[in-house]
Amino acid sequence: MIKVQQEDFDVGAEISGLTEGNTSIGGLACFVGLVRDLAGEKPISAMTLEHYPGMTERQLEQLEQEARQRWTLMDVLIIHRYGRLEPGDRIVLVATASAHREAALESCHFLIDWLKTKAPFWKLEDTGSGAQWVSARDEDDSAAERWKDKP
Amino acid sequence: MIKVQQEDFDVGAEISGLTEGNTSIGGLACFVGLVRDLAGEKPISAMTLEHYPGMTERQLEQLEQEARQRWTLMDVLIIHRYGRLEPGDRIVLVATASAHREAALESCHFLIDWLKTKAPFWKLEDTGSGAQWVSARDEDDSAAERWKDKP
Amino acid sequence: MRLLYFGWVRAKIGVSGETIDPPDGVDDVRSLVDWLSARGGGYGEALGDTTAIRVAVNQELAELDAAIAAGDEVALFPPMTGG
Amino acid sequence: MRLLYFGWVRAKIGVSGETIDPPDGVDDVRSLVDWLSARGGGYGEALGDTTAIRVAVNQELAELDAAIAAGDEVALFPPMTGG
Repeated sequence: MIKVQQEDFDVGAEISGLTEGNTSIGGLACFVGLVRDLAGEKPISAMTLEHYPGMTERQLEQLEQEARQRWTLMDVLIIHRYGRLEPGDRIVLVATASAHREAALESCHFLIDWLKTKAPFWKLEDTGSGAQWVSARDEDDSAAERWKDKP
Repeated sequence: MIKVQQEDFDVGAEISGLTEGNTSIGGLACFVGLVRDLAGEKPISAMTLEHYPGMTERQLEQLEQEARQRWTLMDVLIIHRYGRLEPGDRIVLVATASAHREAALESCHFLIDWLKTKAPFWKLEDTGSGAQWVSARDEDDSAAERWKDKP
Repeated sequence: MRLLYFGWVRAKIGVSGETIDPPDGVDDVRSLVDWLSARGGGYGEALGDTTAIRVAVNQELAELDAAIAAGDEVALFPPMTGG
Repeated sequence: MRLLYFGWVRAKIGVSGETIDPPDGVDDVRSLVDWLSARGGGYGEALGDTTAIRVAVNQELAELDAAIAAGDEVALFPPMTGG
């Protein structure tokens, strides 16, 4: 399931919703991305996430389908926020549930790696010395690339 | 932090406790292990976890230290339950927080892989046809082995 | 044709989107970008270096040589930074 | 010397632990296991195949050739199945 929203989310409630009543789940992996107070060396006071409504949902749904094709998953949840966030705020939640831990852990890792380069979001950071757009990082490209032929 | 307990835990509260007030955390990875309703092909009605009090805490603390030496982590939490559990019940929580997602994801994966073979727990499953001890799995040994030389 | 801009492409151009009637010869993304870029000003700044630009046609990622036609929704933006 | 048994080792032996006074010559885990195993019955069943047994001495994992002495806490158990 995909949710693109401005509001915060409740990690515990979201995770319980995923596993409740399904006793064939053996493992649930999750990742929560948060706004850090530092961009490189510079302190930041806020981060604004711009996104492409419509395309974002489509891309995330495609990512979910890709994960479900690669691993045997009981459930997948991706929540991605947009709008103005402050350090410590949650940005993204990825949670995957499977009968087996390996499938849950790997697919969760895969999804967050792919989100970094394939989800249409753009981040603007407010620093003391003005606003700056977050650049795509080469490490994120290689992290996504790593999953190209797997499994 | 290590907790070995009979009671259930609240994933949302535990995770919030880990990140709250620390705005240098960029990513939190977590894994929740649950009792499955199947052991191989056989349905199970309950699972009893026996452990070695004292040694369990020592082993888990050593695992936490090992993870902190390998990755730069802001926080580590391992909760492992013992006693009688039913399908759908939570068994274990591993959560790791770091400035960067890769460290959080890898260390979480590492910890659950090592827990499988290095934490002194033994599982007894109640099936319709009697109780059976869960055997150590070769896959779990190789999963733990994989982390031997990393990173 | 509906155009959408995001991130610093939007910031440099100064609008988040516009509806255009592309002239003859503008039949793929590359020719569209060249045509917009030739307007100069913010367009030139935003779109001058095509290696820095990513594209979606009708909400699907596309390459610069993707064909486009009247009625399409074309989005131009910097590399994505999701997650 | 305090002995502890877990998992099916405990189930086969029938007690979860005992305090013993090992005879001369029982100075490492292997000789302890052989001595216990020679008691026969549940002990023989539980400890006959040493490849299936894991060991901790004073709550640290140890090998069969680990030295042991009076006052030690020695635990014998099957491979662990945590997580």
